[in-house]
Amino acid sequence: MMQDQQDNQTIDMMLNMGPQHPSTHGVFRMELRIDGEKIIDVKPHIGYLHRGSEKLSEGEQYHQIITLFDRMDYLANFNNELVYCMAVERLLDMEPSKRTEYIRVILCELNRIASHLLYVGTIGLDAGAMTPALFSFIGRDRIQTLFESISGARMMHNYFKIGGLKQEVPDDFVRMVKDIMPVIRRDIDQTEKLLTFNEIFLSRTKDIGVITAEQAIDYGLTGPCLRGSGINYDVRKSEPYSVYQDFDFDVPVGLDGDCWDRHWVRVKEMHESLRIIEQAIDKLPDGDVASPLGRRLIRPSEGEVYVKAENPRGEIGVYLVSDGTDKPYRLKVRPPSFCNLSAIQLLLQNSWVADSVVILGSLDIVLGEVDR
Amino acid sequence: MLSTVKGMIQTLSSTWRGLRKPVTKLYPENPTVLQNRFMGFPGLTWDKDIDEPFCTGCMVCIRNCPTQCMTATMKDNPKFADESSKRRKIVDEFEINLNRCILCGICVDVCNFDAIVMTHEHEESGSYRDGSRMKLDGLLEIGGKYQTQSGWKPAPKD
Amino acid sequence: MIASTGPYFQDAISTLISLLTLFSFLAVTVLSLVWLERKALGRLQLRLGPTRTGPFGLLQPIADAVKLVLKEDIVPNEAEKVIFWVAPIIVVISAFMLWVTIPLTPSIVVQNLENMGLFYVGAVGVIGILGLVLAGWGSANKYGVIGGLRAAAQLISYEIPLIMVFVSIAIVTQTFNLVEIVNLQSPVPFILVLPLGFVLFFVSGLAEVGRTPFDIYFAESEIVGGPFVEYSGAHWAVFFLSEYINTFAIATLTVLLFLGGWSGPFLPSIVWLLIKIYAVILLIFWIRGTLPRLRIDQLMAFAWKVMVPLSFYLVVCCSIYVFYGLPWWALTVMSIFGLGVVGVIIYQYITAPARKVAEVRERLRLLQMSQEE
Amino acid sequence: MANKPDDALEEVSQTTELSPELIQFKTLLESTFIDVELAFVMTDQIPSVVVPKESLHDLCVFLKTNSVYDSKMLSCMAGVDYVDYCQILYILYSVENNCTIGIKCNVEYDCKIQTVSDIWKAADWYEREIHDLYGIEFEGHEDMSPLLLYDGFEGHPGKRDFPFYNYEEY
Repeated sequence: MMQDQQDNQTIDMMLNMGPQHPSTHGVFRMELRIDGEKIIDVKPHIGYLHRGSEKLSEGEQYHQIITLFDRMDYLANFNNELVYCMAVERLLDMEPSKRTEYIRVILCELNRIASHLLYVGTIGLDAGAMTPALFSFIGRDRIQTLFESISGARMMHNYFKIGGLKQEVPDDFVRMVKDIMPVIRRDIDQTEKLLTFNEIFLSRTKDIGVITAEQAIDYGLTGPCLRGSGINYDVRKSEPYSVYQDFDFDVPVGLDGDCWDRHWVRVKEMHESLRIIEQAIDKLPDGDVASPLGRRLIRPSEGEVYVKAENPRGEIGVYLVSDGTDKPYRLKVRPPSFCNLSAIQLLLQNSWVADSVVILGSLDIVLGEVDR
Repeated sequence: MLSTVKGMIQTLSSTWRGLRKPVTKLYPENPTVLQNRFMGFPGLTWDKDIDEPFCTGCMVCIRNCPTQCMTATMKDNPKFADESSKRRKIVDEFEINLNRCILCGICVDVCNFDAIVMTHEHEESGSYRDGSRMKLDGLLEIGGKYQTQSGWKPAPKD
Repeated sequence: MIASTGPYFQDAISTLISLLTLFSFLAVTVLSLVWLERKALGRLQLRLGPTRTGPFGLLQPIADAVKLVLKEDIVPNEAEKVIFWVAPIIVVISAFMLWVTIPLTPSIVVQNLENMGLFYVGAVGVIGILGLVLAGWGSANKYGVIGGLRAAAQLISYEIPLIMVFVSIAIVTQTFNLVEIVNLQSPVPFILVLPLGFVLFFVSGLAEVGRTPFDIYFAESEIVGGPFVEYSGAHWAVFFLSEYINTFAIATLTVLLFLGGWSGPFLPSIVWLLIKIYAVILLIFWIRGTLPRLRIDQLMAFAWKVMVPLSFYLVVCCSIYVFYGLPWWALTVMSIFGLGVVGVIIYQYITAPARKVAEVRERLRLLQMSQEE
Repeated sequence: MANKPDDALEEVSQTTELSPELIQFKTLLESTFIDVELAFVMTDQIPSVVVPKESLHDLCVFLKTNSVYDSKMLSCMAGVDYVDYCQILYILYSVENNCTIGIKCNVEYDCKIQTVSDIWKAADWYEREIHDLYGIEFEGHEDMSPLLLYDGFEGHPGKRDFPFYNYEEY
C-alpha cells in the first residue's frame, strides 16, 4: 500500500500549444508545463515564420525593400512602410513634402484603427465570444476598401515611396475619408460594446496577466502593452516624427498592467487616431507628392541611421547601415511584437490554461513580425 | 449585469439588421466591386496604332522585380525595317510566374514605355502548378482586356 | 411466469415502432436545430448563414451529415481503441434514453413512466458525462484529457442544482409524472410560481449541455474541442447529434416544467409545445451570440457558491409551502426574494472589476485635475 | 566601410566636431571609466560609445543605474557583420528622461562576449537571435538554443558570405 502511494506521485504535464493551435495567433508554439489547470512554466518557441527579411533586404535595392516591410507586420503595412521610408530619407538627408507627410499620417492612423479593430475581434474570440470578431471585420473591411481605392491593394500596398508617394491620392480622397469617419466610429463602438465592459469579459481579463511598469520596461515592452502598465510612452509624443507634432491628441494610459488595461488602451487609441485623422484631413495642404528622386537609383552615402516610430503594436525601430552602394549593408528591425512576446514567460506563470490564450491575445502579436 | 444586458440588446438589434440587410454578399453573384486602382496580375499592353506590344523587352522591370518573377528576351522588330514602327527592338518572349509575383507594382513604376500594367485580373486559377507561368500571349490578352475595360491610355510623351 | 405472449408481443412491437418514430423525430429535429443555429447566428452577426444547398440553405445539415458519414474515421495510433469507439455511443445512448419518457403531448410519448418520469430524466442525464470523460481519455490527447476532466467537473457540479429543481417541483406537485406536472400548470405556469427555479434550471441546463457562456469543456480557443479533438467522421457526428439532442431536451424540459408545456389557446397542443421549445432554443442561441466564455474556476465557484445553496433554499421554500398549505403566490414571493438577494450578491460579485475600474479611473482623473491646477 | 579598423573610427570621432549631447556623454563616461579605451561616435542622432568587450558589462550596469542616462529599457540590439569582426549595437532608452544612447562593441568571431541579459531581460531573445545569425557566443546566458532558426541549422545566415539564392524552384 505504501509502495503504491509512492508510485502514484503526481507529475506535471507537458502541454504543447501550437504551432497549429487556433489561438496562438499564427505559428507560435508554447511548451506549457501544467499542474491540473495551472501553468507552472512555459517555454516559448518562435521562428516558424522566419523568412530572413533582414538578410533578404541586404540583397534588394532600396526601393524594393518596401515590399518586404509590407510583409513584416502584415496588419499595419502603412506604418511599416512609413518607418522604412523615414529611415532611408534620413540617410539621404531629404524631406518629403508636407502633403506627403499628411497623407502618410492619415493612412497610418487609419491602418492603426484597422489593426486595433482586428485585435478587438481576436481577443473576443480568445475569450470565447464569436460576434465581436465578425463585427470588427465590418469596420476593417471599410478601411481596407478605402486603402484599395488609394493604393490599389488591400493589405500589401507598396504605396509609400522614398521621398514621396507612388501616385497622387484620388480626387475624392478627402470626401472618402470624411465619409468613412462616423461609420468607423460606429463600427468601433458596436464592436467594443460587446466586450469592454461586459462582466464576463472583465472577469476574464481584469487582474490577469499583470506586468508591472518596471518589469515592462525591463522586458522592453512598448506600445499599448507598456502603456497598459501605466507608463506614458509614445514615440509620437516623446520624439515626434513625420508631422505628428502638428496634432493634438492624448495618449491613453492604463493603470494595472493587466489584460483589460491593455485592451482598454487600444480601444481608446482608436478614438485618438480618429481625432488625428480629423485634424489632418482639415489641415491637408496642397502640393506635390511625387518623390524628387523620380526613377533614379537610390544610392545613399555611407552612414548609419536608427529611426523609430510608433506602430499599432509598439515602437518599431529600423537600424540601417549603408556602404554607399544601391543595397543596404545591414538592415535591422526592432520589431515591437518580438519584445512584447518575450515577456510571455513572465506573464503566463501561475495563470490558468484558459488565461494563456487571453494573455497572448492581449499582447497582440503578429508572428510575421516576430520571426521576420 | 447591465453591460451584459446592453450587449444582448445590441445583438438583438443586429439580428434585426442582419435579417433585413446582412453585410455579407454572395460571392460569384455579387463580386466585390474593384476600385479603379486595384492591382491585379500584371499584363502587357498593346499599341493599337501600330498593332504591336509596347514592350521592347528592355528588362528594366526584370531587374527591378523584388522577387525575380519575370523573364524576357528581345528581338529585332520586323516592323522597324519597313518603317511602320519606331521601335528598333521588340519583345520576343515574356514570362511571368504569377505564383511568385507579389503584385507590388514596381514593374509598372519603372517601365519607360508604359508597356506593363497591373490589370484587374485576380481570379486566375489553374489545375496544375506550372499553369501559373504566364507567357506573352496570355499577358497581352489580360493587358488588352484591361485596356478596353478601363480605357487605359499611355502617358503622353514629353 | 410470463404473461400470455400476445399482449407482451404487441407491447414490444408498439414500443419498437414508437422508438423508431422517436429516433426519426429527433434526427429531423437535430437537422432543423443545426440549420437554425447557423442561420440565426449568421443573421445575428450580419452574415448570411448557409445559402447554397436548397432554398435558404435548408439542405445544409443533410449535406453536412452525408459528408460526415462518408468521411474517413481516423483512430489515433495511441488511442485506446475500445474506449475510443464506445465513448460516443455512451453519449448518444444517454441522450436518446432521456427522450423515452419526455412527453410531447399527453398522448405522444414512448413510455410515460407513471411515478418515475422526472426521476428517470435526472438519473439518465448523468450517464453522458461518462462518455465525455472516456472520450477525452481514450483519444490519448492531452487536450482531450483536460477537456474530459473539465466536463466531469462541470457537469457533475451543475447536476446538483438541476436535480434540486426537480425535487422542488416534485414537492410542489406531489408527483414525478411529467404529464401530470404539465396538467397542473393549466392556470398558472410554474415560471410564475417558481421564478427562482426557472432561472436555476435554465442556467444549469446551459451548463449541462455546454452552451456559451459555459462551453468550457470543449472551448475551441483553449483546448481545441476538448474530448472531441481526435474524433472525425461518423464518430464526431454522433457527438454532434447528442449535443443537439441534449440542447433540445433541456429546452423541452424547461417548457414542460416551467412554461406550461403544451397548453395554449387556439392552436393544437403539439404546435404550442414546439413554438415554446424553439423560443427557448433561440434564446440559447442568442446568448451564445453575445457572451464570452467563463473560466473553469469561475464556473465551479458559480456552481458551488451560488447555484447549489440557492437550489437548497428553493427546496426549503417548497417544503414550507406544502407543509403550511400556503397560496401559490406565497411561493412566488419567497422565490423572488431568494432571487433578489442572490441577484444582488451576484451583481456585486461580477461587477466588482467594473467598479474597481471606475473607481481607479475616477481617482486618476482627480489626480490629473489637481496636477493641472 | 567593410574593413574599417577601430583606430580609424577613433580618428573620425576626434577630428569631426562633436555635438553637445555627445560631449556630455563623453565627459561623463571618461570620468568614470578612466583606464578603458572608449571611442565616441554619433550613430545618426544618437550619441554612442564604442567600448571594448571586456568592460561592456560594467558600462551597461553604469548606464542603467546612472541618474543622467537612466537607461532602464534596452530598446534594440543589432549585430552587424563587418567581415573581420562583428559589431553589436545596443540602443538604450530612458523613458523618464526621454533620451537615447547607443553602445557599440566590436567582437571577433572567435571570441565570446559577456551577456547583458542579467541587466535587461529584453536582451535575452536579442542575444539568442544574434547567436543564431552571427554565431557570437554570449557568456553567462542561460539558454543559447536557436530562436529563429530550427535546431540543426548549419551556418550563420546573418553573415555577409552566407549565400542568398541557392535554392531551386519548381
